[in-house]
Amino acid sequence: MHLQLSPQAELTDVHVDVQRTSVLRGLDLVVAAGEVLGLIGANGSGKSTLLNVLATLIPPVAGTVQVRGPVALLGHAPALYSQLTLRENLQFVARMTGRDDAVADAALATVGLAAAADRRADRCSHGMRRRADLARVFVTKPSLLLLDEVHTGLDVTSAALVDHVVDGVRRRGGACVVVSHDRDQVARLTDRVVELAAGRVAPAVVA
Amino acid sequence: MHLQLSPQAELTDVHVDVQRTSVLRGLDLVVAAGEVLGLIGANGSGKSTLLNVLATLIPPVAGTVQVRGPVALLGHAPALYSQLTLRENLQFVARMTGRDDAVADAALATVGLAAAADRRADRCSHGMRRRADLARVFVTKPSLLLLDEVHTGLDVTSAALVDHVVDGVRRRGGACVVVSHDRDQVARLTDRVVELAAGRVAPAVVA
Amino acid sequence: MTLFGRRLPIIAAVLLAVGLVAGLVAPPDRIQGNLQRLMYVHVPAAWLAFLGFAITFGASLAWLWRRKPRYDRLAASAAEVGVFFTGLAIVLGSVWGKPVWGVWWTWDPRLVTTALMFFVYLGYLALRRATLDPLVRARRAAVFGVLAFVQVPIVHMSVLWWRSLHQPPTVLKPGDPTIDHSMLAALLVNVLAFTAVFALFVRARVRLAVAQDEEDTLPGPLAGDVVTAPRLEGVSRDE
Amino acid sequence: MTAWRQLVEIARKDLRLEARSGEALLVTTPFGAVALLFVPLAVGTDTPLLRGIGPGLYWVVVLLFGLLVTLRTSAVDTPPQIALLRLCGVHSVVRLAGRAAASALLLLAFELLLVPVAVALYDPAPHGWPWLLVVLPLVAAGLGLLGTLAGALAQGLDGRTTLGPVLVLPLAVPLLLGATQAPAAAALGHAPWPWLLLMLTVDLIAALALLLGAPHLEEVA
Amino acid sequence: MTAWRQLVEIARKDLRLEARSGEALLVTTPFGAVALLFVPLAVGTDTPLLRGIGPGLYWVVVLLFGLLVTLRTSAVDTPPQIALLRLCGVHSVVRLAGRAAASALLLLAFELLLVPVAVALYDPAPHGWPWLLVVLPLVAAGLGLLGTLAGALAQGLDGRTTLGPVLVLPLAVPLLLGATQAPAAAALGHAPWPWLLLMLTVDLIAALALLLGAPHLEEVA
Ligand code: HEM
Ligand SMILES: Nc1ncnc2c1ncn2[C@@H]1O[C@H](COP(=O)(O)OP(=O)(O)OP(=O)(O)O)[C@@H](O)[C@H]1O
Ligand SMILES: Nc1ncnc2c1ncn2[C@@H]1O[C@H](COP(=O)(O)OP(=O)(O)OP(=O)(O)O)[C@@H](O)[C@H]1O
Ligand SMILES: [Mg+2]
Ligand SMILES: [Mg+2]
Repeated sequence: MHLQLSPQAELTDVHVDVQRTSVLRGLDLVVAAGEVLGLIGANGSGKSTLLNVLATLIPPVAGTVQVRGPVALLGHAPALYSQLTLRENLQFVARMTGRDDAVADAALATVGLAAAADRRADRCSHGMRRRADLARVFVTKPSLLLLDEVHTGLDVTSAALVDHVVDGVRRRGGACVVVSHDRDQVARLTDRVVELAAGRVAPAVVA
Repeated sequence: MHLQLSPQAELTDVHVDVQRTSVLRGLDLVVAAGEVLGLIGANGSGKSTLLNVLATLIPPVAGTVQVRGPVALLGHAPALYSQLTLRENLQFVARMTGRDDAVADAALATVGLAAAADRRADRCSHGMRRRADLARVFVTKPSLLLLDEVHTGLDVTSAALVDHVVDGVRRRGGACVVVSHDRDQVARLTDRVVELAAGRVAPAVVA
Repeated sequence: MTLFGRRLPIIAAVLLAVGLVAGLVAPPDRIQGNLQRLMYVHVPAAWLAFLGFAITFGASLAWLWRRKPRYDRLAASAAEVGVFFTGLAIVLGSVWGKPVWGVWWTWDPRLVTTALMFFVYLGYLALRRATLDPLVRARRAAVFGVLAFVQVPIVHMSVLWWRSLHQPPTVLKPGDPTIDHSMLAALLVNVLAFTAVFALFVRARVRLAVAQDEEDTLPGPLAGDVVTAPRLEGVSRDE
Repeated sequence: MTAWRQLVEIARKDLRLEARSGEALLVTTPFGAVALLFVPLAVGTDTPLLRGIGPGLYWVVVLLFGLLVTLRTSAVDTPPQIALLRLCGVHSVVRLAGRAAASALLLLAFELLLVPVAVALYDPAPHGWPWLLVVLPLVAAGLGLLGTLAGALAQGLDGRTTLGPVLVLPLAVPLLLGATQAPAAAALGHAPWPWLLLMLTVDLIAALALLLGAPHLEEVA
Repeated sequence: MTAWRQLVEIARKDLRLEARSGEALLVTTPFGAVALLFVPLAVGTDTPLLRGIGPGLYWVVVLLFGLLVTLRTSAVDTPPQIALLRLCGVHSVVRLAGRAAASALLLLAFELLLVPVAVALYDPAPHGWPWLLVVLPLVAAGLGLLGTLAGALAQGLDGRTTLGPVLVLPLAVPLLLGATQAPAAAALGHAPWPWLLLMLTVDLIAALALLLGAPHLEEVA
């Protein structure tokens, strides 16, 4: 584990509005390099919004956001083109980031979808799409990885993928933020857990 | 618990193709009245397809399907009109089944969304939409309830809702089929667990 | 099963040869001269297009009633061949129209309705092409195949409903055909010949469809077999 | 009786979705108006010519853009929504009839909004206009039904909004003919009954097709 | 250099999506052809009249339906897809430029497919047609850019396919004028350069708008 001094992400007094309603309100958060941070909170408390802020996809209305990339975000809905095959989807990502097509095939093999590579994304089951989305991480090798309920839809064998992915990022000296409602999962996977409530984060009491 | 002799659903030698590929092949399954059946299986093994067959939404290419209704299916994606408010969505369901508008409000209160009732569905978080979808069951009171990874996105407090819903159906003498990748969850919630593999079901070895 | 079989192609070829001779031997038209011989292909083509769509109509109804895949195949094949003959009738009509009417195309009701019929059945084929699931495709195509058929009587009656340039029915009408009898004979021979060609095409197309369906219904691998457990060894160890 | 109530609720829901998105009236209508504006720009601003082609162009625009109204995105049920309706005991005929009713109402509004635009831009001869009171609803009903059918046929396919129109537009030709010819005939002093009858026939055929076809067109993937 | 490769890949992906769905060429093109067929039915089938208005109608159809081509559903990125591209380091200008390139190619094919239809149906005077070789690409490029801009403006709004055109249609008016007037001027023996220049200006303005506007048009909800 390469510990670095500068944090991977740092939010200071961040206020975020979504469609004119306030979601985050004076939030402070530091994600250290090499850290795996768990993020929990009730439905609608703003976890997904916070991940989007960390990915600099949603600008705050006030406060500062500093993030070191490259960043990858796995959200509630997979970012797949439904009419492209899984292979085409991953090759597209590979080419966008200047990588070789072979990387895409390797990533699909890793998530156990080598044989499904030529199936269109909209012909895949829910879990297969989630896996294909996860395969992106093996292509882009981010140093800040944001996982939004990433275990959703993964079957028993593929749940281990998440550990693997998180491990990889940690070994590269990057950081992860893991959102989940499964407290055991979070406790097992992460170094530190914070809870989001009332638009801010606070260290969580993990059962 | 009212035990009845005739089963809630009975599939005999069912073959199902989706877009010309074979998904179920010679599947036999009996869901007894009053039973809560767990259904597990790898990604892409056909669990969601099987639930659609049980809901008589997908016709088999061979075999017979007999189901006693009313049936409710909670699938991977919530069946909400994104431009209607949560209340309007549930009132719509209530009116379609000849019920009173008050039932809809009561259902929203039950899932803890009374305060968000006037929010449009596309302005809700992922978990809020899942909860609103679950609220339908309190309106339509089905006697065969098909739950596809229903815990997805529910936070810690609302996960108990699922137990509540399942209990309700059981008490009415109906049956539930619960699909999940969380074996502990399934074992806890259900009377019997079957595993779907190679297009058929077999009693599962639950850890 | 071969695509074309043996006897039908021979019959069709012989009939076509006879039709060609009959078309050349029949007297030229008093006004249009030899140009008029285009009729021996134009008219059969138009009628066979009608026949194709009528078969599609009947087969679609049969499918809705009996739900046997063979009706769906027949409907699709007949529609495809019908579109081909519609195209042929339009092209030959245009070629004929240029010297006779002075233009390739006019806004004659029969011409317009024929073009619309062409589009409707192109739409039918596009609908089939866009729908993958065989059952869904058969259903939608059957419903549309029944609905689309209203175009055919419209095309046929268009000359009567709107008085126009195009030839009114001279053969397919009650009473004695208003056409020279040797011309009529030549026309009938050609109709017969092209009907044989039509049957040949439809049969070939149906056989192709059968072969395709058989290939599809071979018990292939299960959809779920493509998903395996993740392969974690050796993957990001190299970093 | 229940089916009737379901139908009304479905239509009301569709109208409410339209009120939220404004897709048909706030967006497609201006688009149609712009189309009417474009033609004089392209073919020249010769007034008698425009006066002659004005009513015809009005109806072409109503037909083409009217089908886009019936195929507006807020009038598409996703597979989970169709499944929900099915499991709530809503028959497919009821579902599609409710949609057709809502679309017909929207189309009538669409037509009425475009009338002043066409009048202002083309200044057509005003003869026979009272017949519009019959013609407009007949076209709206026919297009609403045909468009709903098109939507059901192309449901869930790529290119839904364009495949749908291609399928049913040719079938709408008698509506176009009736709509342009009925007032024209009236202006010449003929009774336009045959044209109205033609349009009514189209409406009835479309209704029948919906009634008989709907059960076959419903599926959930 | 990388940006260039990204642009090419994005355009190629869009063309591949089109090849899968056939939305633009297999479906919108027949829709346009049907529109061309409809007008004479409605405005009357007087041949000299049609010959006169033929080229104008061709361009109106190209403009209106061409915008449907640029706004085809396969050319919409969902919020997760936009997020993905952003996080892969694809600048919004590159994303939209790739889309515009793909759309322009499709539009050129669309225009070329409709030319024979218009010629067959309206039999226009053939003077000045060589200028089409310049006019067609200019219109395709302009519309591709404007349509992409419209799509980006309306991104995420309901009624995407219809709101977009309304926003950019006014900007397309000079294209329409240039396209109709350039061959007409050439037919009269004038050099059509001013019209071509006008169209080129529109193209450049649209390109500039895309270049400067793109960073502001991208947001992920
Ligand atoms: C593009 C142009 C044309 C098209 C689309 C067209 C289409 C058709 C169609 C659909 C029919 C079958 C009608 C029925 O039996 O109900 C037909 C029949 C016929 N056409 Fe044409 N036609 C065209 C041009 C012409 C021309 C230029 C002539 C000759 C001057 C012609 C002469 C005839 C004749 C003689 C028949 C047989 C009518 C009968 O006996 O019922 N057609 N055409
Ligand atoms: N629309 C479709 N077109 C073609 N094939 C499909 C389609 N939907 C699903 N399939 C295939 O059918 C199989 C079964 O899918 P299904 O969604 O039932 O799986 P599942 O058991 O629910 O998986 P998961 O755990 O990932 O949700 C999969 O292999 C999938 O690829
Ligand atoms: N598009 C939107 N428009 C308006 N409000 C929104 C939108 N998306 C989310 N919100 C609101 O913002 C708040 C935070 O949403 P967010 O999705 O971040 O919650 P979350 O913590 O991820 O919840 P969940 O556990 O349900 O996924 C919610 O109250 C939600 O209602
Ligand atoms: Mg969330
Ligand atoms: Mg599933």
